[in-house]
Amino acid sequence: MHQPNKILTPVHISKADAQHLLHQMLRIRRFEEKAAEMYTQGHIKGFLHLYIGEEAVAVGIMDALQPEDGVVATYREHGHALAKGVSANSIMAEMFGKEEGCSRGRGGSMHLFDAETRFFGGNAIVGGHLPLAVGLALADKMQQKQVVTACFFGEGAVAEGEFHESLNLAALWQTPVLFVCENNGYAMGTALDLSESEMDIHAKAASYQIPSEVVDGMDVLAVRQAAERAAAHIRSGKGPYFLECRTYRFRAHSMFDAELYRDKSEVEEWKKYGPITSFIKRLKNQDLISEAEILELENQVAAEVNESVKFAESGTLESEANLLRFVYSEKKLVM
Amino acid sequence: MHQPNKILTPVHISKADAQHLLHQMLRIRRFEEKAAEMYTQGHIKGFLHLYIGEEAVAVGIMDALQPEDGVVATYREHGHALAKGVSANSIMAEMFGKEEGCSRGRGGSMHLFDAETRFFGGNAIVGGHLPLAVGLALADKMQQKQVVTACFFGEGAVAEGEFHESLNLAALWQTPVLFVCENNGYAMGTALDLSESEMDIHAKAASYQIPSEVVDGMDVLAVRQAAERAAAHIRSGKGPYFLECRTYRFRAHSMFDAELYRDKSEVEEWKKYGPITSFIKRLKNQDLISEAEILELENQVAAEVNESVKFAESGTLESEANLLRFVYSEKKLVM
Amino acid sequence: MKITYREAIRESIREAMQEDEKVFLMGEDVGHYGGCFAVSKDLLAEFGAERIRDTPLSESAFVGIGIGAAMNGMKPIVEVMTVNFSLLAADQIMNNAATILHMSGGLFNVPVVIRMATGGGKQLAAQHSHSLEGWYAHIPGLKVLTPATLEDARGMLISALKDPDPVLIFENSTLYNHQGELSEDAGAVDIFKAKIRRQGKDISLVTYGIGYHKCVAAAEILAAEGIDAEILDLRVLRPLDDATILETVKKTGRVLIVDEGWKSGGISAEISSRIMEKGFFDLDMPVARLGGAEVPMPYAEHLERIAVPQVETIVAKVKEMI
Amino acid sequence: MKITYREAIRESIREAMQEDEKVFLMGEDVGHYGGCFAVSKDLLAEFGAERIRDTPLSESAFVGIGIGAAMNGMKPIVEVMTVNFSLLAADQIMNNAATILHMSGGLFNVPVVIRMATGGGKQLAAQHSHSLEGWYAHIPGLKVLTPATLEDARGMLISALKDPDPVLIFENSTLYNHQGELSEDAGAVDIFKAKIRRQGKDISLVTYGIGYHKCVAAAEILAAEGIDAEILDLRVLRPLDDATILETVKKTGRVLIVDEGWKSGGISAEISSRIMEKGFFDLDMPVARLGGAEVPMPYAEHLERIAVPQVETIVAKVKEMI
Ligand SMILES: Cc1ncc(C[n+]2csc(CCOP(=O)(O)OP(=O)(O)O)c2C)c(N)n1
Ligand SMILES: Cc1ncc(C[n+]2csc(CCOP(=O)(O)OP(=O)(O)O)c2C)c(N)n1
Ligand SMILES: [Mg+2]
Ligand SMILES: [Mg+2]
Repeated sequence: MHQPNKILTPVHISKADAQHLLHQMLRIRRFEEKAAEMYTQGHIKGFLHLYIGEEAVAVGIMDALQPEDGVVATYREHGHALAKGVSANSIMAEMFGKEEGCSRGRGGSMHLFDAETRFFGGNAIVGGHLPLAVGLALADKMQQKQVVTACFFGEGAVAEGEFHESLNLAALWQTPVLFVCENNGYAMGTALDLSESEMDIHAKAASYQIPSEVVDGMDVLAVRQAAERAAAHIRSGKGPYFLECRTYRFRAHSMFDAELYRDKSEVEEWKKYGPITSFIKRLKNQDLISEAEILELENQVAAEVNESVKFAESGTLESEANLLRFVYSEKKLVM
Repeated sequence: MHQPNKILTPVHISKADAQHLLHQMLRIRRFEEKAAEMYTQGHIKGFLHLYIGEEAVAVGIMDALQPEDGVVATYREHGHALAKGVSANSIMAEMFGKEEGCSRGRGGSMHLFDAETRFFGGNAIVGGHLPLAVGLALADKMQQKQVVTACFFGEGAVAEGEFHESLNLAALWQTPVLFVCENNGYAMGTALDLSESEMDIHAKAASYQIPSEVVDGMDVLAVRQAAERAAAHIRSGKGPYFLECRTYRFRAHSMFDAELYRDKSEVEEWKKYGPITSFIKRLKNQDLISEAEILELENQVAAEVNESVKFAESGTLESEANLLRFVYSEKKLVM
Repeated sequence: MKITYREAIRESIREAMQEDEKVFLMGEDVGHYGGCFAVSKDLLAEFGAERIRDTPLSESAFVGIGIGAAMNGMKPIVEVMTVNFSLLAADQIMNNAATILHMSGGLFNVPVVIRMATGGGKQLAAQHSHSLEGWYAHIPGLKVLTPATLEDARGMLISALKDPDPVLIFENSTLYNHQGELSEDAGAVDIFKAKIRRQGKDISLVTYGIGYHKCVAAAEILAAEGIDAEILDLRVLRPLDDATILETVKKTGRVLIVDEGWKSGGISAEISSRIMEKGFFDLDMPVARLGGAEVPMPYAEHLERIAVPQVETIVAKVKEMI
Repeated sequence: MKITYREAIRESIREAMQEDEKVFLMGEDVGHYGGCFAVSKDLLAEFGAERIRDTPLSESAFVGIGIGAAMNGMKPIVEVMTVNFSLLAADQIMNNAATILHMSGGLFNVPVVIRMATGGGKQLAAQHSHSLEGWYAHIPGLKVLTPATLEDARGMLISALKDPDPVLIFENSTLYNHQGELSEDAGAVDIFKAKIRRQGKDISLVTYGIGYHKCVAAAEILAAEGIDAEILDLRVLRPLDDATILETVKKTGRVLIVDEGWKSGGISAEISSRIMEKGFFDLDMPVARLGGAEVPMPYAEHLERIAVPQVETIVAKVKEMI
C-alpha cells in the first residue's frame, strides 16, 4: 500500500488560481457531505459512493481540460461531474430521483450524465466504460477534432479484461484518451496486493506502449501539471496517455460497508494529509490564503450546496405513465 | 513480423532422442496432411485448422512434460493431442464424426478431449481456455500435486481480456501453469502489427511478474530446452512461466481461407526453414540420421496414419436416439 | 432455529467446507470485506484465504477458473456479486461450463456452482438490478436454481455441490434479510421439482424467488375476499418441472405467472407455452403473465416499484381473471 | 440483378459508406482477410483501413468502442464474427448499448449497428453454431433483426443505420450463398413489421431467418398434398409485431412456430405466449413449436442435422396438426 506524501512543497501559482482550485475541491467535499446526510435521512437511495479524500484528482485533471473535452467516469463520480461543470442542482436532484436531475432520475448517483458539458456518464460496471472512452475518442479522431476524452477508473478496474483490451486498442489506434487511474489502494475491501500480481500500475501502461506517470493524487497541483503534460501529448496527436494518481478514500466504499478490511488508524493517518488539508497548509505557508478567505469560500460553497438540496426537494417526480420512456429514442436521428 | 532463423546450430543429443523428436514431428505432419486429404474428400467437415509448420512447438513442449501433466489447447490442436499421447485413431475417428472418436464425434477437429492423457480439450473460443488452464492448475495446487498445466494459444489471443485476467491470476495465486504462446504472426488474416500496440509478446509477461522467454519455435530443441527450464521453475512451486514460441503457419488459417493477407513468397521463404526440414538438415550434418532411417520413420508414420483412416472409416455413427446425451451427466459424482 | 436467508446460505457453505476439503468459495470480496451481501462474513477467519478466496475484478477469469478447477477434482463455489456482472463471464458460462461435457463426449463433467445476487428493489438502477435467471435458463447444460425459502437457500446449495454438472443459483438480494424458522437438521433438497406451497382451487400463481413472497401476500389478501389461490414455487428454472406445473393447471384451470424478469422472452413465456402445448384443454381461460416492465431499471423509487409486479398488481390481475 | 445474400449486405455497406462518411465498419478480419464470411471483401481497398477497420481479438472492447463512437457522432457497423463470440461482449451489449439512453434520461442515444453470423448447419460444433437472436431479443433497449431475404439483407442494414438506437442484425451463416434477384433500387425496408410471405388458409408457419427457407420448402411439399400453409416471416424479433402475428392466427387458427434456437425460452416461447394472451379464442388447436434440440451443437453431421428443425420435420409436424 502506498503512503501519504508528508512533505509540503512550495506552491508557485497565483492567488486567484490557488483559490479557484481550493474552491473546486471544497465544492466537491461539501456537496458529498451533504449527500451523505441526505442519504442518512432517506432522500437519496441505492448506492452512494463518496469521493471524499480524492478530490484533488478530479479537480486537477479537469483544470487541464477544455469544455469540449469529454469525460467518462465510474459510479464514484460526483466530484468529476461537479468539476466538469455539471450543476450541483441537477446532480442533487438526480440523486433525489427527480425529473430535474441530470439524468431525469433514471440514473441516480451512479449514472450522472450531461450532454452540454460532455459528461458521458458514470458507469457502474467496473471497467465497462474504458471501451466507451476509446470509442468516444476514436469518434473525435475520425472527425478530426482536437479533443481529449478523459477516462477515470479505480485501480480495481485494472484486473478486468476490458482494461487490457481498451489500452491496447487506444494505443494501437492512437486515440486521444487520457486514462486516469485513481489508485486508492482498495477495490471495495480488496487491497491492491490481493488483486494485482504487479502492483506498480502505471508501469503496466508500458506493456501497451502508452506513456505514463505516477502522480501524487493528494496534490492537486501535481495532478494538474501531469494532466497538462498528458493533454498536450494527446492533443499533439501522439495517442493516449496514462496517469496513475495515488490517493485514498476516507469514507467507506459505499454507504453499506463495515470497513472490516482496513484499520481505522490507516484512515486517520491519511486524513492528516488529505488533499484539502494539505493544500490549505501550503497556501497558508505562502500567504496565498487567509482564514477569512477560506470562510468566504466555505460560505459560497455552502450556499451552492444548500441551494442544490432545495432544488432537489422542490423537483418533480416523473409521472408513472412515463415509465417506458427512454428505452428507445423518441425522435429519429437527423440523417 | 519475425523472420525465420537460418542458422543451423549443432545438435547435442543422442541418436535415439533425435529420432524420437523427428518421429513425433513427422507423425503430426503426415497425420494432418492426411486429414486435409480427408477433408477434401468430404470425410471431415466443419473447420479444420492445420498445425503444419508449427510442429516443433507441441513436440518440444510435450517432451518436457510428464504423463500426469495437463494440457489445454486451441482449435489448432491435432499436434498437441498426438504429442500428448492421444491416439491417431481416436483423433481421426473424431473428425469423421464417429462414436469411436476421442470426443465420441461430438467435438470434431476443434474439440479433441482425452481424460487418460489429461488432454483437457481443444477450445474454439480464442482466449477462452486460459482461465480453464489457471483453474486446472489451481486444483492441482490445492490438492498438493506437483504437476504442470500447459496452455497453448496463438498470439491473437493476447489481445483478449481473458488473457490479461488469466495471467494476472496465475501469477497472483502462483498456479503451476506453463503459458505457451504460439506466435505465428497472424490471427486469421490479421498480422500482429494490426493487433498489438506492443508487439514483443513475451515482454508482456513481465507486467504480470511472470518470468518469460522468447524461443525459436521452429527449433524443436530450443523449445524443449526452454520448456524444461519452465517446467522445473513451475514444479519448484514458483508459479507460472511464459514462453513465446515464434513460428509460422504454412497452410491457410483453416480450409476456408483465400490467404489474401500475405504473400506466397513469405510462405515459401518460411517453408525453407521449416521445423522438420531444418531439424533433418542438422541431424544429417552430424550423422545422427540417414536417409534410410528417415524412410523407416516415414513408413512407421504412414502406417499409423493409414491405420487411423481405416479405424475412422470403420467406426460407427452414434444412434440418433442418443442426440441428447452428454448434456447432463449420466452418473452422479461419487461424493 | 431462527435464521435469515443470508445465514442459511452461510451455514450451508460452512458445513460443505467442513465436510469436504475440495469445496472452496471464490469471488470478489468474499473474504476480507465479508461478502458484498455479507453472506460469507467470518468465513475467512475460519477457513483461511486459500479456501475463502478473494478475487480481483476479473469475472471471466474467475468463473473460468472455477470451471477448470471443477474439471480437475475440486468443487468450487463461485460467487458473482451481482447478476449484471455475470455478463462479463457469459462466455465462460455458455461456451465452457454448459458445453464441455458435451464437446468431450461425456469425458469431463463440470461440477461448479455459481451463485449470484439477482433482482431489483434497491434502487441500484440499470446496471445492477436485473433478473436474468430466466434468461440463463435458456441454456442447455446448465441447471438454474432460484431458492425462495430458507430451506431451499440452504438445501439447494448442498444439492448443487453434489451435482456433477454446472449449477447456477440465483439469490434475490432482497431476500437476504428474510428471517424465519429452519430446522437444525435441514439438509439437501430436491433440485428437480417444483413445489405447490399453497393449496387453492380458484387460480394457480406460478412463480419463484421473490415473486413467491409477493404471491403469498397477494393470496392472503385474495383469501380475505374469498378467492382461493394455489401457489406453485418453480424453484428450478432449468430443467422445468412440467408435471407439477400441469398438475396445478389441471386443478384450477386458471394460471397467472409472476416473474420479475423482463416479460418478453422471460421464463414466464416458456411456462405459458408449455401449458399451451400440454395443458391447453385444461385451461378455463388463457394463461396470463405478470413480468417486469420492458425497461432497463430506473433509479427513482416510484418508477422502480412499478417496473416489477407488486402485491397489489398481482391481486388486481387475479381479480380481473376471476 | 442476380446477387447473393452476402453481396446484398456488402453493397449495402458500400453504399452507406459512400453516402455518409460517419459510417465505418469494424471487426475481426473485416479488412485484410476480406471478412470471415467474405461479406466485406474488397471494401478495404475502396475505403481504406480507417473505415474498414480490422480489430484485434477483443470483442468486448471493439463492441464498446462502437458504442462510444456512436455516442459521439459516428455510425459504426460492428461485425462480430460468430454469435458465440458475442458472449464476450455481452456486458457491453446489455449493460451499455441497451441501457445508456435510459440511464442518461434520454440524453445519449446509441446508434450502433452490430452484425453477427448466427446458426448451425456447418458442423462447427458447440462453440460456433448457436442461434442466440431470440435470446438477445429479451433485452429492452435493443432492436433485433433477422433478415431472411436478399431484400431484407440489404434494406435492414440501411434502416438500422438510420435508427437512433442500437440494432443487432443476425445473419444466418448458411444464407450467405443464397442467390436471387434483387432490384437495383432496393433500399431501406421497414424494421418494425413482420411479413406474411406466403398466403395460406390451413395453418400458419411462424418463422424467421433460415427457418423461413425451410418453411417455404415444407409449404411446397404440403401444397402438393393439398395443405395450404401460410408463412409469416417475423423479420424483427424485438419489438415483435403482434398485429401481424395475430392476423395470421385469426386467419388459420393453427400455428406452428419454427426456430433453430434452443426451444426452451426461445423466441418461439414468447410468440406462443403472446398468442395465448391475445389470440387464444382464435385458435383451433394449441400453438406448436419446433425448436432446436436442447443440446450444445454436436459436431457429427447426422446429429447436427436432427438438432434443428428440417424441412421433413416441419412437414411431419404440420401433418400431425391437420
Ligand atoms: C464488473 C463489476 N464487478 C464488480 C462490481 C462491484 N464493485 C463495485 S465498485 C467495486 C470496487 C472497485 O474498485 P476500484 O476500481 O478500485 O474503484 P474505487 O471504488 O476504489 O474507486 C466493485 C467490486 C462492479 N460494479 N462491476
Ligand atoms: C473469441 C473468438 N473470436 C474470434 C474467433 C474466430 N477466430 C478463430 S481463430 C482466430 C485467429 C486466432 O489467431 P491466433 O490466436 O494467433 O491463433 P492461430 O490461429 O494463429 O493459431 C479467430 C479470429 C474465435 N474463435 N473466438
Ligand atoms: Mg480503488
Ligand atoms: Mg496466430
